[in-house]
Amino acid sequence: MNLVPGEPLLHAKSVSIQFGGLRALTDFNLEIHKGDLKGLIGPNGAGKTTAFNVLTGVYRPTSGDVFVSGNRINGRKPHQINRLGVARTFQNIRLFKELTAIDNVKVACLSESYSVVRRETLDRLERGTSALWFTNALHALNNYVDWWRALLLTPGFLREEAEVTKKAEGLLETMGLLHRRDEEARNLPYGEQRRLEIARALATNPKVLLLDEPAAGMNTREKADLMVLIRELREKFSLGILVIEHDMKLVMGICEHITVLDHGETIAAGGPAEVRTNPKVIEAYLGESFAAAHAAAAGSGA
Amino acid sequence: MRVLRFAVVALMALGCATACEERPKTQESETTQGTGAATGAIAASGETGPADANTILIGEVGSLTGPEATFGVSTRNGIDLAIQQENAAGGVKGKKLKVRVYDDQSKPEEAANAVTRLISQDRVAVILGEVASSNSLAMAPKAQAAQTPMITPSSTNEKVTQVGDYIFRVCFIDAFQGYAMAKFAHDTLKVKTAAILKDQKSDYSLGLTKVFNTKFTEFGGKIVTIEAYSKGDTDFRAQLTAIKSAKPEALYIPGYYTDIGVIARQARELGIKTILLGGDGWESPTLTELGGSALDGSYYTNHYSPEDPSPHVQQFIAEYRKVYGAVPDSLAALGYDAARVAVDAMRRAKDLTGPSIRDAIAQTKAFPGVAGTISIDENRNAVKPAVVLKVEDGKTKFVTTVSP
Amino acid sequence: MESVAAPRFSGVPGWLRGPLPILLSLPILALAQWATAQAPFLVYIASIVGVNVILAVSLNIVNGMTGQFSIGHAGFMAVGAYIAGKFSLETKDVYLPFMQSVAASDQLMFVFALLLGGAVAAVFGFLVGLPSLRLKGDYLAIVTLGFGEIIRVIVQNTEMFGRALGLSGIPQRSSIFMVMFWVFLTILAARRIASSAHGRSLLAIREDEIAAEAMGVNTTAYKVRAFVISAFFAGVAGGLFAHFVGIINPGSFTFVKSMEIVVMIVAGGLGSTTGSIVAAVFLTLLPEALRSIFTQLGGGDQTLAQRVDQIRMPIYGMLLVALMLLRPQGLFGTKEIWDVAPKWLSRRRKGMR
Amino acid sequence: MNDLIQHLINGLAAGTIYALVALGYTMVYGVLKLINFAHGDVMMVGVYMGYATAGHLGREHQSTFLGATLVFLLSMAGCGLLGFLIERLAYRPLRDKSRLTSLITAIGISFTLSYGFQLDIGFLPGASPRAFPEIIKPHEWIVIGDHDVIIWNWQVISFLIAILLMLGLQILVFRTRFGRAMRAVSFDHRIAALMGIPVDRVIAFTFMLGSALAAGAGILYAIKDTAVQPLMGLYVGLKAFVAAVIGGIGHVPGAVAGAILLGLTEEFVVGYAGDVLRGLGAVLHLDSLGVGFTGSSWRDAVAFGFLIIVLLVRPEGIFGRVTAEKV
Repeated sequence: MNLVPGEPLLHAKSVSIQFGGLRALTDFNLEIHKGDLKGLIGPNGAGKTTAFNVLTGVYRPTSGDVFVSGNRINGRKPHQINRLGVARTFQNIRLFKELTAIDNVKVACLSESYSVVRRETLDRLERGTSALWFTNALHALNNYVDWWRALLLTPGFLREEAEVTKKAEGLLETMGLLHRRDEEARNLPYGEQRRLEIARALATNPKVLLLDEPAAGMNTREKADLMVLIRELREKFSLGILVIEHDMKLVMGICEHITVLDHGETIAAGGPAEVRTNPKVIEAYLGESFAAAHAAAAGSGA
Repeated sequence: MRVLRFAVVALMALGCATACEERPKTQESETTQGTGAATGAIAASGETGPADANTILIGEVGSLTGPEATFGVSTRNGIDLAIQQENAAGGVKGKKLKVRVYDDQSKPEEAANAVTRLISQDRVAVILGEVASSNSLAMAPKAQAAQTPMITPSSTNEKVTQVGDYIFRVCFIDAFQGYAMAKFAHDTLKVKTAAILKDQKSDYSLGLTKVFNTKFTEFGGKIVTIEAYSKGDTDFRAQLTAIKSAKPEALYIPGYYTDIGVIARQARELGIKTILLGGDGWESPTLTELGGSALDGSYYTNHYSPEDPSPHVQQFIAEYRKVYGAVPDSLAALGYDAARVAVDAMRRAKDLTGPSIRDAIAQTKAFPGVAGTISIDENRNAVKPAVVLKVEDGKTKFVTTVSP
Repeated sequence: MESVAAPRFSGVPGWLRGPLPILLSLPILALAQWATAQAPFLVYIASIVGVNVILAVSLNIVNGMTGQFSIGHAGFMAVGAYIAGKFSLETKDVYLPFMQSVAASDQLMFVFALLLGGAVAAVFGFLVGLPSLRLKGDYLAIVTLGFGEIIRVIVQNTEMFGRALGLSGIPQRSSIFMVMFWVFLTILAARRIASSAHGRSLLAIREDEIAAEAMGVNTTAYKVRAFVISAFFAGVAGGLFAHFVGIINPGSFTFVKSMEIVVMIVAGGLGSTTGSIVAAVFLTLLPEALRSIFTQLGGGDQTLAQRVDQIRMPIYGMLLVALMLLRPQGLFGTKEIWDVAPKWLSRRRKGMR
Repeated sequence: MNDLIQHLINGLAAGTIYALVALGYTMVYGVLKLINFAHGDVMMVGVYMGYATAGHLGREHQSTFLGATLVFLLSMAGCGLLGFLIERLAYRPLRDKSRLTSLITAIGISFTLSYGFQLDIGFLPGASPRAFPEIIKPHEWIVIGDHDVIIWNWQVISFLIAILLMLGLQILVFRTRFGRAMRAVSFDHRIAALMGIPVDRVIAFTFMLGSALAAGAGILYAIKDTAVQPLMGLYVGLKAFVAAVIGGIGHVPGAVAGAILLGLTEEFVVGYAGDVLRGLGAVLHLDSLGVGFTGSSWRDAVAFGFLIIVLLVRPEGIFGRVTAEKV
């Protein structure tokens, strides 16, 4: 489904990860290009979230490589990977609970403030050199200067703060959360918390967005809204999106390409129709007892 | 808005502090009890500030609570006794004496706090205190700056009186005590080799160690090893084992009584049979309770001995016993001496201003203190002998006097 | 944030907004200095309160805002006190010829000593912050405690720092102006950092480290920096302390001192700067107040008043337990005083923290 | 050579005490994931209980077998009760709050006990140290050379008691139903509760056991070092904690190994580090700074230096296992 030619934004090349004796992920391959909307499914414990954690740098792969826009990111820290353009949400919502909605988004906007060395310069350096300590030092320099700007309330600092606030408000508006601007995150209803997490992820200016069960706990109506929203986001921010989801209907409804995991192994990959009819998937994902029922449902749906 | 808020906070802080100033805290020591009903009433009302025209205020700072409370309490008892006696003898220049005492919990910052209070709130004529040199060192610059004479009863670190010409002491300095023990060990005990176990948390212990080390070597002895512990440790075996292998004839432990007993027991347990030597930090009734028979045959230097046959010493002991029901320790004796030197100076001074009293204290010569005859030298230190005591069967015995 | 509050300050030109509070504070502080010239005892108490406020507010940056748990703050204070004190001792007689008077020269040297003390403490803060790269929660707490103790042992074994006796005769250059000025600076810095991108990152780390990391926050670097700035102000507090007490020794910077500061910020509410201030002021003055109350009540019997400081420590302990059981968030929680104060005090300030 | 033997004996003796205290730390950490900061102070209270018991027994009874046993049992029972109360009143209400809350509470309890016992109001003993009665009458057991090395009867007895207590604990944890319940609670107390394990009771009992163990350790400690004072628990507690972390916290044999390692390290630092430091100092010209070279003066720094190195190099301890945080 490589609609856009060229380098993939996110590329996992035969990635495996092992915890002690447990193989949590085996020979995992995935490419995400600009404009892609892909799905990652599988039964509980299949290794979906593990795959996410490898892609975002929480875990380091035991073998295989992960590339973000052509940079090998094995062993890089999550925040570095985030800066390269990969943002995510979490299965069990991980908002900054005691911060307000807008502050949650503003935290993620932080990468905007680059006072001494410009972001582009840093990015270029990081790509070009293996001497990460040097770029780290430059980051630190930026931050220490930021302190002083914050302490002295320099005009530049105030302007930046205003810009950040504006950007955050814009994102809240996009996600329909502007009315919750000053509400503490923990006080938001569940569905809104999920959307706030997406807003927060978007604030980091990602090229690829990884959504971990964004529809969990939502009712049918909310799910329908979410499907529309995800499509919109892809257009508006020209993203590549990868979704983990349990709800087959949602996944089949929006994803153009689906990867199915079971016990860490990729058992199928392809378009929704292809995956839906794959007997291996039906057996592994739903268990044999449900296979028949599902086949019937699929048949009637088609 | 933000500015305003900070201003409010700042003012609040200031307001709290001011309120505190208006309700100062005092601790009156009821030394005038029974002799002056009027002053007693003032004390009872907890009133502070300068005394009325008929009383002279003497300030005292001591550690009355906390781990070193026994030192502070003994000193205070000695001072109180002296002031009672002086009041009974007619006071100074027709005025009664009163002591105002503040607790410093053995902390320099609290000692500085207390002395500031004494000078600026109570406007005392003379300051007495502290026992620990570090606390006295916190007090001395404040007293010096305010030109209020200060006499420390028992701070033995030489730096204390070097702060300025208003700071005096009525005890000998570390250097002399170390010298005295070195001399006694070498000349009387005929010891050729010695080891030292010092308390690295205490400047007092380090001071004695330094002097004992140099003097003992000068006399021709040999220091075979120096080991260290920290006040409050309970296991000294590692150090003692190292000392044992150095095979000294004597072991000098210039520490506080709280640790000495345990050290002695563990030394005996390890089979160390050398003579144990110590300094005035050993002085306490609980020393032998903690050390038991392990301490028998040990020697330590001290400021005074209750066995001193001089009539004025025996009279002091009798009176002290009458009031407090115990034999005074050396800290009580030094407190008593410090107070009496101060009163004597005030009597001789032409008026009760700081400089006059200072001059009078500086001229103190051959004053008959219970802890030795006191002459103040040009460095404002007392020149006086040290006594050597021996521990035997849980009791201390006077052995000899070492003169400077 | 600032920009949101902008309309209120619309009359103030942008370049002035940063230094304005500091400029405004100067005459107030000068007034305070003038008013207390004849009250050395008041100055002394206010200085102690001030130092404790600086310590509490600075520790709150690590413990409250960043959610790390440091219990070795007295160690940084010790570093600042010893470095600043040693510097002042060594340069006691140095006169800067370009200053107009000896007093002015001394004050400049004093400021320099404080900055030096703070800077060295900040370096130590960096070193102590490094383990926080790998350690979390209670482990980090123990390591900070260990660092504090190690600093004490090093000082105790170094002749240059006077060993057990410490440094004495440090010139007494401190004044209420200087102490309160630094108190003010510390609070200002804490508040302004809290409402900057920097502070938001720290809060994010406190709330959820993994999420913060995933949102591009370099959590390790931010944690270390929180330690650095916190240690800097603790060092300055130590320097101030050295210059009004006049003597410092290892006994003033023990574990107990660290715990006193922890009690302050826990009581005030971890994460609340104003809470720390209120608790620091209250807990510093409490023993003094208790002492006078007991004296008034006790009449001739002084034992209770004398015991105040002895009783204080177990009471602190029980206070901690009671707080955790009844109000674990402390006085103000993570909020500031105007967030919890009645409406008439704060008409806006939502989302401002 | 005799030196070395003596240092070994000293180090082992200190290590054994650390081990017993560390076991309590490790057990409580195991079931609650809480650093029970007050553990050392509970030990101190136990020693005072023993002191009081021995005092009541009087001189002639306290050093009989029965008397000594009574001292041990009463103070262990008393401390068990104290541990129960602390858990019930202070920790249980906070079990589901953040771990920091419990840590602060633990520090609070530690302060209350160690400073409360420095008061001399009512039954509280006051700050000055007391001599602990000789409940085991000392006599020399083995003598090497001309009293070059002496091994005393109480050293051997203490060592045996310590070993017995450790073995008992090991059996309890790994061979009994209760031990299985403990391990289940340690794994995840919420799931354990769902499996029908009386979590509250298991935790309470673990606390009592740890506290009783601390009391036993405390009495042995007091026999060894002959004095009792209110702050004794603070440092022993900290060092035992360090030992537990070095061994891998939550790991029973690890705690013992860590403790003995720490005891020996401290001992040898005092015994021999002086020479090493002096050599280093001469090379690095540290004497110009006036740094002291007495090995013993660095002992307090050793435990913490050790701890920091272990935590940085191997945060899970020597025997601990790595646990990944679930995202």
